[in-house]
Amino acid sequence: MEDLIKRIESIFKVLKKERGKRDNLWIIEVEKDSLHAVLSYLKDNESFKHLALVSCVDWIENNKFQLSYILWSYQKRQNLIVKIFIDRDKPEFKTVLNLFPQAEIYEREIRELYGVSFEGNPTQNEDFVLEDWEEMPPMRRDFDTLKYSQEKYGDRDSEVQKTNIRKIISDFTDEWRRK
Amino acid sequence: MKDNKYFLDDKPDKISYSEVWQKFFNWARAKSLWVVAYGTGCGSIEIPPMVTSRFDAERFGVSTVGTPRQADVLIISGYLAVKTLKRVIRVYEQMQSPKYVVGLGACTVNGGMYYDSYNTVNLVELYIPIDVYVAGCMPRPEAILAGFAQLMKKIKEGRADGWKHYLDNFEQYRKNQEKIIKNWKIPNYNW
Amino acid sequence: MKKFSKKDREVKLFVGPQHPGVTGNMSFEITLEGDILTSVKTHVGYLHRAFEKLMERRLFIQNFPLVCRICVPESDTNEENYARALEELSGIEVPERAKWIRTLVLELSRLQMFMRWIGGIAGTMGLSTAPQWSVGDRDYILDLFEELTGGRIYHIYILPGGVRRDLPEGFEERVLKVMDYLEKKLPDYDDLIFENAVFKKRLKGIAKIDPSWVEEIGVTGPVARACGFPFDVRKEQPYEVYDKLDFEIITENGCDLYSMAMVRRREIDLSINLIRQIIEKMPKGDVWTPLPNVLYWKIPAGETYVKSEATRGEFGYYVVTDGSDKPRRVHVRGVSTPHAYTLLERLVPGMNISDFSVAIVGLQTCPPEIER
Amino acid sequence: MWIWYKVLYALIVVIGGLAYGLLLGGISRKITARLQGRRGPSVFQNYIDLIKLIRKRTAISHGVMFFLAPMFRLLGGIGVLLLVPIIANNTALSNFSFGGDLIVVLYFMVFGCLGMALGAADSGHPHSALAPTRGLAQMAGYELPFLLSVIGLAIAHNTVSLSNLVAAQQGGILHWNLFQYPFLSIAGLIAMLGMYMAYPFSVVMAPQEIAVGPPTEYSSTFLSFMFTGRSIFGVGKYVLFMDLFLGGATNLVEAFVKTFVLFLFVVFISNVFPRYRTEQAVRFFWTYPLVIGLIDFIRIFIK
Amino acid sequence: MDIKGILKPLTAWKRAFQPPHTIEVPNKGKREAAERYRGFHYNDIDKCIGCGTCSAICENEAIKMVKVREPQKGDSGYRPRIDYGRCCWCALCVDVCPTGSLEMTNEYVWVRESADEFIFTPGVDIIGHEEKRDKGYKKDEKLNFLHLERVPMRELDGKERTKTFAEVVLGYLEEEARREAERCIGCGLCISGCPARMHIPDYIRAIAEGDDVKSLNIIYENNPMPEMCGKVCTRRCEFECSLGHLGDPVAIRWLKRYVVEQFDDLRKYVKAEPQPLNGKKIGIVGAGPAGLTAAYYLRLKGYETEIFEAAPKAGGMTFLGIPKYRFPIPSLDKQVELIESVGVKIHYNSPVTDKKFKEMLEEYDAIFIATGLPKGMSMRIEGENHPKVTYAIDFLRRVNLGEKIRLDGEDVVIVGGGNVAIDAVRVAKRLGANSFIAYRRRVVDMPADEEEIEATEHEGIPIYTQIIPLRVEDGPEGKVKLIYGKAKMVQEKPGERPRPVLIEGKEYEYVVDRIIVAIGQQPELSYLPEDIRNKIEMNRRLIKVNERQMTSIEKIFAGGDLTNWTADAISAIADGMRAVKGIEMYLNGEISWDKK
Repeated sequence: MEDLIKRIESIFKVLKKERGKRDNLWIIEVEKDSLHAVLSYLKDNESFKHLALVSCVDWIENNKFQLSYILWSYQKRQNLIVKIFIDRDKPEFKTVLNLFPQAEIYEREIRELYGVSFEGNPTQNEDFVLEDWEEMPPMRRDFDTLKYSQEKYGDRDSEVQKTNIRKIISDFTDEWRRK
Repeated sequence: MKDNKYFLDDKPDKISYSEVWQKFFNWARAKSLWVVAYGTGCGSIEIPPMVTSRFDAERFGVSTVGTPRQADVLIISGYLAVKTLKRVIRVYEQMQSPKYVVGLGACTVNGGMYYDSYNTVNLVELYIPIDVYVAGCMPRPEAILAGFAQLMKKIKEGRADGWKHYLDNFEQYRKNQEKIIKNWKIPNYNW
Repeated sequence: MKKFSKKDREVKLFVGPQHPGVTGNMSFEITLEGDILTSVKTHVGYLHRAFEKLMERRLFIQNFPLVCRICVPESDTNEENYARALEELSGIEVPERAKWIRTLVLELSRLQMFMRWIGGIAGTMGLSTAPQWSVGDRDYILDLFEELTGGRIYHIYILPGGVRRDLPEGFEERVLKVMDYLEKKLPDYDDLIFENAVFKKRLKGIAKIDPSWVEEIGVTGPVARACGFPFDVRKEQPYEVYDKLDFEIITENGCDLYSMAMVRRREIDLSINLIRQIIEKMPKGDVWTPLPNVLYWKIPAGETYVKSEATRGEFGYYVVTDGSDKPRRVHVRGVSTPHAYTLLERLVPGMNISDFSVAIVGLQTCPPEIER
Repeated sequence: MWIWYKVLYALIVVIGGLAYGLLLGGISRKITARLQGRRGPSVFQNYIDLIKLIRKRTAISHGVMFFLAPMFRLLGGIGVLLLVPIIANNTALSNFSFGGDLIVVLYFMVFGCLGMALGAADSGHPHSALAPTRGLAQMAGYELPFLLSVIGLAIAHNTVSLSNLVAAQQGGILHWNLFQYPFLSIAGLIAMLGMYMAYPFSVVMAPQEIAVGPPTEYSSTFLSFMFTGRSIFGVGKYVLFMDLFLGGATNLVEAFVKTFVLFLFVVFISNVFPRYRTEQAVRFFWTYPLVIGLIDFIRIFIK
Repeated sequence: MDIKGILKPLTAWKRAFQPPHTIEVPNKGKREAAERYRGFHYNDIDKCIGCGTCSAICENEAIKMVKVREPQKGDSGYRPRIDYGRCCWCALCVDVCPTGSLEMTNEYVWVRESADEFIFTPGVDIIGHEEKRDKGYKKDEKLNFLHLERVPMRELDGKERTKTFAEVVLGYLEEEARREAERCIGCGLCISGCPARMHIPDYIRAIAEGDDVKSLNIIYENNPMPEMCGKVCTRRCEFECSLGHLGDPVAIRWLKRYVVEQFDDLRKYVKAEPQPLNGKKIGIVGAGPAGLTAAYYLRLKGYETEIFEAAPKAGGMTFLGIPKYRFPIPSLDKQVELIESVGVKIHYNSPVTDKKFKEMLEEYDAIFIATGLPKGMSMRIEGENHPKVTYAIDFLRRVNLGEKIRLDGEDVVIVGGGNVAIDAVRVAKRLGANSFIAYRRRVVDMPADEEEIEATEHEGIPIYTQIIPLRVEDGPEGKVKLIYGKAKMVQEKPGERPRPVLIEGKEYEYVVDRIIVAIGQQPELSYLPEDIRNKIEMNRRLIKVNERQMTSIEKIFAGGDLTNWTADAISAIADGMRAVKGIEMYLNGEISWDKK
């Protein structure tokens, strides 16, 4: 597997490589623009034919979205996660539909839940799981689902708040601690 | 076709007949509950065991039918996603009175474990009237059967009037429903 | 005279979400020409509970009641996957016996899922006796689960560091008793279903998959194995103690629904066999490595992708942690996502409407895991 | 004056037929339950279902045909039941059988189904609209072997009167058409399975494929009419087949036993087979029963 | 044609002759769920301490705590109220319950017609499954989320330590401390035990997360003498620790000690920024824990504080009374340095006289007296004035002030069973004596810390119990005789502490070189001017104060052992904290003696 990483490194610029916590998992980070070439190379030359998942992670602190492409090679029995970072303010990327047909649905999901649009994916704007959604894409870290839920759907038992036993304990006798 | 705002053209009126007949029919209704086969949530996982050989709900006249038109009972099996809620309301309104709703599991009562989810409603009773609640997550088939027993008792005593309540407070219910469901036009991929 | 175009002859039909032929709460928008389907569009979202969002709000341990609900009928795979991901990221070791118990639970879970599937596939063709039998017999496995874990459907039994409780006394014998019972009943199922002339006639040659699609669109599980591809995560990348068990990957070569059915039928035998092996070989010992204080448990930053073989294929968890006490991102690879979308779209043109619900049950699409 | 007695008897027959039909339905559910390893509902469950359905309110309207269809169905059922002699030559129970009753019965049988089809098509539900096309296709399937066997028997016995057919079969069990013309009977009985929409030929009411078929949109009172019609129709058909193949009946007990046997036959087959696809069902009818029936048919011609 | 395929299914009818396997519920009885079934909750509300851990681990916020009874020490009085509209029956709450009071029965039927009936407080609302709790999901002893075993503390060997005054307890290493701190579940019940209401869970959490500086600063929020507390505190918090119900309580004291020990110079790390002086002056008598606390926090709030101390060092009884093997001098100095560094003035060796006190009344805006209990209590028996009889407090003071005392080979009896008695006996042992304890009650009744009692065992110090001293007589060879009688324990009312009653008639004697009396102490108030001394309201031998530490005399606040029956350092610190608040309010005019 290390050979493979070396081979990739010799062709493409690998920004970061990391061995996973188990033997057959490697994580590499590549440049956004070379992703298609890397995936294409991996698929055609290195037998990474099975795209298990396309995932998105919101790193709101760095103002980035991470896109992860999880590949599996049946021959090598190896998992490889190829990840890139894209700008959170301009969430756009190009589709990998031409390489992996099943990416269509994963990309549609990311489009809906994170608002990352994939140029070249014809069905990305269709509803996936939501209907008539008007707020910001819900899986973004800055979307407060609890607040949204309570405002919209109500709560039967809102008058009893979750009690902080700590506070009760420190309050219950000693007046002097209270302001 | 005129653009119906609601799924129903107008609200159906109520039935009234004499008390003895009422009792007789209530008895028949209690003994013959047809459940619409609509698994709205994960509670539907315990419906198959309930209607199959191990627990055999048919002993009590509880059987499943494939269409809401013929059904008497709608089981809200757990959480309702917003998208499902719309269909559930439609299914409920397609059902013919008298009709009953059984709420399974914690999610129907107060949101259950999805209380903070942006896509599931918390208090189902705001949108459709529920006659009997069964606690559990998910309730065992025995508990669901106990729920049905309670529903039967309620029907026999003539107290199962959630559907009347729905008709009486139709505007209120509709207001609640509209608060959540933005687009009341039937989407083109639904019948 | 006006000539009818193809478009005029097409009927749009909506199957589901409230439809007796659809497994779970999902819907299909199908286009019909006469009795023949020309295209399909899958719609999910009726069960979307925003699990991944909720998991980002909860502690690692608090996620376990959630993950087991991701694929409702097969909760243990989820628990095991997530637990294994956390173990990998935090470096917790699992005692040997716990691994064996986990494998036992996983196999029991697969077994009950297959039993349920028998009911599904026969039920969609109107053979109502089969679901009555198989779901009833499946209940004995659920009884075992209840005894072992305290819950029938949602077990919350596999936690990082092992399993929650040791086997109760005499549990092994009771498992074997249920296995004996099932083995006694399985010939009846063969007679009734798998050797039934009508059953064969309905399934043979239906939903014919081109074997080249398997690698192309990432088909896994019994669907891939029905096309002769020996893809089984249990062998490919053995987890828990599958490397210590003796078994062969089951394949068939028909590429159609009947082959898929037969793969699953043989998987039942395999599962029973594996369960017997596990009980025979299970060592004694601890079942639990104490976790750090679960209320404040933090896992160092990292990411991993773990997978296991669910009844439907490769079930994967992509977990990203950032060093806090909550996961940064958990993305579940629902097995049936490519099956219900890409594969189904390719299979449907030319299919008879009667076969449609058989096909979706045959592919074993599971909406909750697609939308989560 | 006799006509009023006739009407009275007819009423008794219809009500009795309904009661018997519902009971058979209940027994069927019980037997099925037993096969499936469970207790099953009470045998009187169908009565309760019917009572409930009558007093359910309906708030749907899909036009006149939609309302008329259950009536057609009911009428078809009553027509069949009233035309076939339950006990031939019995004043009360020979019903309205007359010289050419076989032809009229065939007509009524189609009439009920057609009414159903019209109603279903009118209900505006795409699934129930699909059902009649399947139903008609299947009817075309089973009518062929059925007609073959009926015509064969008519030619063989040289009559189109059911009473005469029954009379021709008297004189011992071997005189029954079942044993006289076994191949024709097999064709007829297989066609009967199709007629009862029993599995594996239940392509019309295929819950997993097209919702529940024609009655998808029907509910409450209309459904109860359909329900009633189906029960009466069912009993009528059993009686018809009893008259055709099992030598009719000379008393009520015999009639019960024979129809019950036929009923058991349907239950016996339908519970252990899944459903054919429509074209498979049609193909089946047009091959095996037809070929089998033709053997006897040719034999009759040669004779 | 597939004849076999057509005939085979028909053989399925053989199943029709097997009896149905339907379970006839609910019409024919009820099916019991499995032994481990996770059914409805049961809570033993007497066992429950209302720690709220179940509420904390519940991912659905299904468990909220509601008030069921009045709070008391170690029990918040709140009990879990479970919302079955939220619960998912995962039983994490059962596995995390520190007392084991929360269980699940195997009952599973709960059908209601109204959605509002799904909220209940187990143990308070009776729903009918309470009796049947023998089955169901119970806490497993081994497999739960709690870490019940304490990380053992390293100590000097028992024989080794009797020879020196080196510290006996060695303190946690970093890894041990993290591991120990990790055990805390953060419920906060310990706070109810701590008189000073320290933010215990917060600083323990900070330790577990490896942030010692944060932890130190949290500690300094309401305790200016943490190292002293970390070493000699009576650690009443640990008795309330919720983990103590099933296992060992978290070693809160050792953890505090660990944190402070990490820093050689506290001044660099503690963020103590005194506010600019506001012109008000506070005089404090006695530099014990109470005085130091009051001075420190008042100074931080901008008051000018001055302390008058008779001894050459600050620390009061912690300096004079506590043996150095428990609390070494450098530790004390470190803390006093910090207190002085914020601007507290301490006048050493300057005992206050009545004249001086009068001047102080003029000079200062408020006076806080915390002079403690410097005098030993007498046994009130014949011959007590014998020269060989000393009071433990005097004995310890002399040792601590550096007087060279050797008791090699002497037999010494210590009368009493408190911490002071044990300190004295251990000090005597270290000075070479064969010391032992004679106590009126049984060992279990001893007011001293269990740990201290254990330490005496390690050090080979015998404890003789049920001994009632009768009189002291001259013994042979310059020795002294303690005549005593045996006692029997009488419990008058159930639940009451048994009382020792003398068994009349028989008398025994100890012939020893020295008798040390450690049965209590009393205050020394001679420095107060006579009019004040007469006027001041007393509570038996102590000064009576209200909840703001106000005495009956205007401007005079009091605290520490002088007002406090518990007589330990942490209570004194708490008094100091209270006095700070009281003085501040008094000077701001929020309270006054008129309204008192």
